[in-house]
Amino acid sequence: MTDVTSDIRPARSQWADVWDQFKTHRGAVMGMGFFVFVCLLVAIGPYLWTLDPNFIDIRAKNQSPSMLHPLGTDQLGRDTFSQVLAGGRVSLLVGVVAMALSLLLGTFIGVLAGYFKRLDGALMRLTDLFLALPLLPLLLVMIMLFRDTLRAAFGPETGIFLLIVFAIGITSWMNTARIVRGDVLALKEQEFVLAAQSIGTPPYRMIMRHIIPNVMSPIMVSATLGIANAIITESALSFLGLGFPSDFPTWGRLLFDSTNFMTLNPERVIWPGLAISLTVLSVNYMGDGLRDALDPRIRGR
Amino acid sequence: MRMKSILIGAAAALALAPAANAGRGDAGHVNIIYWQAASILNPFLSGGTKDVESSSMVIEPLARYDENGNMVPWLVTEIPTVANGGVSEDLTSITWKISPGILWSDGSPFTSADVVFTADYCMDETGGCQQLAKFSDVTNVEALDDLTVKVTFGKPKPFPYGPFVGGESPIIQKAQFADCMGAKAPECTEQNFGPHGTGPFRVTEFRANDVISMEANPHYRDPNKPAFATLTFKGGGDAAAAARSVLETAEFDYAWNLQIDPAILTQMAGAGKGTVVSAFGTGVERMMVNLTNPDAALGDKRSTVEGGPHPFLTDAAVRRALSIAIDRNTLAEVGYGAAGKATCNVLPAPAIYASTANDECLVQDIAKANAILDEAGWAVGSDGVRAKDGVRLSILYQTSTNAVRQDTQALVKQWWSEIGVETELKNISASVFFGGDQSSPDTFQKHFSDIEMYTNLFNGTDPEAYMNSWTCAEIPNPGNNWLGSNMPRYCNPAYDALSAELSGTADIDERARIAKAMNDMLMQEGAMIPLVHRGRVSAHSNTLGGVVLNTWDSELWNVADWTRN
Amino acid sequence: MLNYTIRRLLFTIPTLLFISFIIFLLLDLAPNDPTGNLPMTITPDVREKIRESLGLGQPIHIRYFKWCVQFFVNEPLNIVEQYFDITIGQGDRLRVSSWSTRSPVGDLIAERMPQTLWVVGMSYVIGILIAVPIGVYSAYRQYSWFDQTGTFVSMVGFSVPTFFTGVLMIVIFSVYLGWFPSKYDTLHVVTDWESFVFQVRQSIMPVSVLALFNASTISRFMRASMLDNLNQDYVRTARAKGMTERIVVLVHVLRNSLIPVVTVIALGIPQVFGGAIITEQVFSINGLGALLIQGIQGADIPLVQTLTFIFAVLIVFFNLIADILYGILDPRIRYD
Amino acid sequence: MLDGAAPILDVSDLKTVFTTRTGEVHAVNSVSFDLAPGELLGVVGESGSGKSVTMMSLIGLLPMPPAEIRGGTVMFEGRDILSMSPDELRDIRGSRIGFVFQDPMTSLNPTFSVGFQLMEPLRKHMGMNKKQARARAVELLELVGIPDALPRLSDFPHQFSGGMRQRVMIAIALACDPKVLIADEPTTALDVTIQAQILELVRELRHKLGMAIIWITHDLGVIAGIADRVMVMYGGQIVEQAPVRELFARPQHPYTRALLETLPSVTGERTERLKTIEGQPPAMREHPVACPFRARCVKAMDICARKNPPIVTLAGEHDVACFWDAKTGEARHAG
Repeated sequence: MTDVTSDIRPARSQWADVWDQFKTHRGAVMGMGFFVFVCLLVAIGPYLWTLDPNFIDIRAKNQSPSMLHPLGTDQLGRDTFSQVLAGGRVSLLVGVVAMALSLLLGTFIGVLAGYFKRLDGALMRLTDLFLALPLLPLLLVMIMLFRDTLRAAFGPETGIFLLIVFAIGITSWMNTARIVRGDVLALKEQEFVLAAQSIGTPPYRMIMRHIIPNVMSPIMVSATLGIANAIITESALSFLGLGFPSDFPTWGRLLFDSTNFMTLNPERVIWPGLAISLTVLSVNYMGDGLRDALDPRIRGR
Repeated sequence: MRMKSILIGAAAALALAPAANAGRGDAGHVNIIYWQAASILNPFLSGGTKDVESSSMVIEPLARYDENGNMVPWLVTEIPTVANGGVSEDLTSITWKISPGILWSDGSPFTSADVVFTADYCMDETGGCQQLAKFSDVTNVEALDDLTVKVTFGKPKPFPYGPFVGGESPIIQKAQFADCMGAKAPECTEQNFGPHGTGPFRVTEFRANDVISMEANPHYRDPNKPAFATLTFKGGGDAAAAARSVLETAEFDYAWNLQIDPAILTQMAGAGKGTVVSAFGTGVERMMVNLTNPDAALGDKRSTVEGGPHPFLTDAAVRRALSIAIDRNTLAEVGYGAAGKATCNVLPAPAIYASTANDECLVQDIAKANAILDEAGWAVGSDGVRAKDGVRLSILYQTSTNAVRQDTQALVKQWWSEIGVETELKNISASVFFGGDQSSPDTFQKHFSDIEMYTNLFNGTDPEAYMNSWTCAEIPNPGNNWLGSNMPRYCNPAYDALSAELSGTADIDERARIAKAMNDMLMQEGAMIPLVHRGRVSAHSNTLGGVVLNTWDSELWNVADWTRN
Repeated sequence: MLNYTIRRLLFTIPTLLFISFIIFLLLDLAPNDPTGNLPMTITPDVREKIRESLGLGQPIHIRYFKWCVQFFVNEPLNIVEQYFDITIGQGDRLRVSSWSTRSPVGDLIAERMPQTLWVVGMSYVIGILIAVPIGVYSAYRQYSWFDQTGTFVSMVGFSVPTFFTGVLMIVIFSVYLGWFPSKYDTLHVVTDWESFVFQVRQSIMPVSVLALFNASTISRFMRASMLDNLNQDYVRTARAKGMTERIVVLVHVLRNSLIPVVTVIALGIPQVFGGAIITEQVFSINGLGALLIQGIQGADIPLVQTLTFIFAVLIVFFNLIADILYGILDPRIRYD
Repeated sequence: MLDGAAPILDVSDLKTVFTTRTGEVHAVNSVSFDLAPGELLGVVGESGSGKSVTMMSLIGLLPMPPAEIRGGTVMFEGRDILSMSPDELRDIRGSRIGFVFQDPMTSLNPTFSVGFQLMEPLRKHMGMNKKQARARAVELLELVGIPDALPRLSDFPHQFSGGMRQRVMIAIALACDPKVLIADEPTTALDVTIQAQILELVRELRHKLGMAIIWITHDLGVIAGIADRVMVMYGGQIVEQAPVRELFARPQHPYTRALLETLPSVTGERTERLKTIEGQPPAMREHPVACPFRARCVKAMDICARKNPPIVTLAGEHDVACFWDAKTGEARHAG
């Protein structure tokens, strides 16, 4: 029997509470575990599995999994495992950075528009404007304008990376902004916000303490969708010949390249597809856990 | 009594019909898929293969090439030659005799006036005719009578079969296009989308960049052809999807240009619903070396002769090393299978023009390539890349987006890395790369790269116009709006002299000698690096009969003879 | 409400003008030469004439004004004339023509619209019809096997690109089973039951590929929103009143949960008109998506401007719809 | 019990457990009490003492899972509620037993009109048609003191003030003439003048309608004014129960005493600080085998850590669960 007094907890920071609650969510912990695992794998993996992803061994083309090539080889005899590892680095980085950028922008604009009535009209028209601009022309124009400059400044890979992340980031924040704004509008009517306002809480603290935690769940959903969206947009850009150089593997490109080999080497399509799906799934579960953890009603239970 | 015989006749017809597609329209419907959709049915306004070939079922030239590259009379009684008097002794004129009784699809007679009109239409300088090269040196086209046309050239023309021969130079109807001359040409949507023709089919509906439906031309000259009553020419998708729809699902009867991994194609053909057909023409997948400097810092002078020579590709040793480091046989096998063979010539066919002087490159020799570079003073640096006087052998290598081309790029990159050459790969959507938009930096004419790769070919069997592509005058530059076909920016007075000699020579053996010399000069001076002699690969369903793949003319040249098995 | 709607409606006019100006500018300043796509054999001076006839030599505000007149006055009148077969005014107004095919842009769009609306629109409707119940039930039974399966399927659904799912379906249903055609016949006209069946058969695969994607997205939002509301006090009140679970969930919770989801759905509708570039390519549907990408790649500026502007009009319109629905669903948000 | 009448509600040995990700929480531990017709029972205790959970367990309002009723019986009008089917239970909820919640701001559905929410139970339980329900709804709003009731039916909750919303909640709870009204801290969220109005309303309605009321609060001052009998809860169990005068006059349990000491004294010095009870309520991770209050109890003894004190009935219908005897100031002989 535990001593009841031991349950008398000292006051703790909010984030420690959130973490405690997060830990209790099995799916979230597993998702986080998997995500960390994938990140570590693609970060460290290439040092352990040292086969060059672009090394061509034409005699070993279209092979099924074996000891030498655990996930088989592609039509030029490149090792699929090292390609998946190398591709993961790019895809994850693109996914996470572009998602973070679009979330930051979307939340920022959504909160501002919802909270400050004066800014609402202008910001929402801005959002409309971005929504109305079709993504592809914008991307094409941007890429055509800046590709050479960036390539000269940062080299072909980093230059394109910056461009893609930026392009995806600034063309995908609008939905988040709309949803967040809607939520903030509704929240503003609620008493706790009115109460906080009445005691003179400054807007910055108001937003950080009261608004943001309460719009966390749509943001979490957007985050999950955002990662998948970024990974897929990257592959669509490659598909149009505007992405990374063709010898630069990404998960989206690996999946695209292997699609035509679906009936010839069915196992080849599985790996990149699985990698994308499981990563998105793990981010989703993390999002679920975080949302639950941030919800004070559930936390109290 | 009469009634009875009619009934018997009908019954007999019914009994016979399935056995032989004897009459026009008996075989029902045929589906053709070109994964690049047709955007217009007027080859004078678009040079795209898809547009030329789709229109070839409707409008026809006076003479065509058959599957062996021989010229055959099509709307005329015979091929004019010096021997039969059709070509004048001084080679400055050619006279075509139109077969009598040919009707347009609207029922009006086909006459020499239509032929003359076609020449005027294309030669109108404000019209922007895409096939103007076919009419080069033509000074006059006149109708001698209703069925006789005389074409006069400004100088002796040993090969007078440019105008009105082959799918790219068909005859359009004067009555229909009379108001579409010159600047108005592009605005005649109705005419350009539905030309009247003498071919086996006529257009019933045209949807730009999507689909064309056609029906048998009721006025076609052979009353029993075409066997198909209706036809759908569908566009869109990609090569693999097109192959699948013929070979695996049999939804379509004919699919064009299946440049996909040969392993996939073989597997699809294994389904037993269709047949892959291929034949070699003049197509060569080649690398165009940039002999001028593509450095972005040069601004307007980028990739022009004024911008100065290329920092290292002007070194013959480098170009030779790059060439022999490539294993062309592997490229052919991986990318093209049976439809490709290694070549060291830009002019590999017809056989009389094929040179053997450059066969050194057929065998890959990395060691030798390294030795050549060592000798030329390109030393391997600490990063594994060769350099001389601060110039690194770092190549930007661009091509269009296509799985086979990207595989080729990857292979070449690896081989070049073995001789200390760094390669950056770039691929550009085909519609941009070949699109000709003057302000786009990514067109193949601009060549803002060190090496670019694509296939080029010529229709027909005469290489004169083709070999003229690499004369000094053909270099694209801002002054000529980047028009021109000399992508390597190769300029050699000796080559220009040979070109002039070729156009003045009539004897076929002598022409072959000159053409070979031109080919060898281009190869030995390294203006381009040929890789694979590519055949055309198409597929037809097993129920479609009469397909004869023709690489010298439109693939659909004999669509009138197609039948249902 | 009516007042608000009218005010919003009036407000869309400057918005649309502004957006149209931005689109005009963006494409105008893009590094594409409108005459670049003309045949190469056209001589430079002819080319210059063409540029002039396109008004490219004039100052930007004049070109914009001309473009507006063309777009807001001439083209609608042309369409009305064509549709009703009547002549208004002089009747020979210039039409906005595509530079690459030289046919009126309006005709091209009209040609492409049916297949896009049918396939992409249908997939959207089906996506919503699937997503809402799944989202509701997943949230109601959070962490049940149904919820877990739904989560997994929807994650896979939007993390696997349509170029893969499309080809996969073709391989299974066209190649192996031979049930459905792999290419979409845009010429097909529904006249009787049999042709309708064919239309359904040829749409099943593209529609389900896109519907899977749409349903995945919307069901995530639906589920999240339901979860937020299921914990609210008013739900307990409804239960305390003795309401059945059915009414509690489907009346009380659903209505509140739909508020944010309606925004997501309404904002997604214009995308339907944008077509689905990849899916259209996989099944050779050649709808608006294919048209747009062709226009972009071929530097066909009138085509791209028109499509983009139609897109902008739709966005603004559905934004308005979303806001009005918001007001209907959520009485707390008042517009005064 | 008043007048010895048969109780309308008889709860015995109720146990409710929550299963959370961190383990079980024993929220209600063997709670037994009864309620006579027309009686007003006050239930007092700190937040987390199990008051609300006990009442919600009675009528199946707890989400299950995570909640689970581990045992006990709840006899209402002669039938055991806990063994009823969900449908039968729903028929009782909202018609025979009404419920008013703490926070009127969030307890009404923001997207439906007040009229709709008020008419819902009428139509379901009383089988009224729209017209009848509407008429009754107007009556009810007037009953709870909302003026100009008819047009207000189509108003939405956000158009009402807090006090008015609570009146609406009460109207909803009373809609079907319940026998028992459970009010869970109905005045806590309201300011003092409104509180007084609501209290007055309830008192008045109770006499008018003659129903029994369970009034949950942490405010002993409120209880003193309206309750017939008071039940003090701590750590998921009842620690003391007595008629209101008896309890205030002779509090037996140290916890009750501490609670009473926290009340501001009317006669006391103004400068005197209000007393508080040191420490925090227990987390109730396990079924209590010791006195849950011992850690904060000024009279704690050795036995308190070994044994959970049983309920002892003293004179004057006064129940208490403690080993310490308030009369003698010594340990009671534990049985």
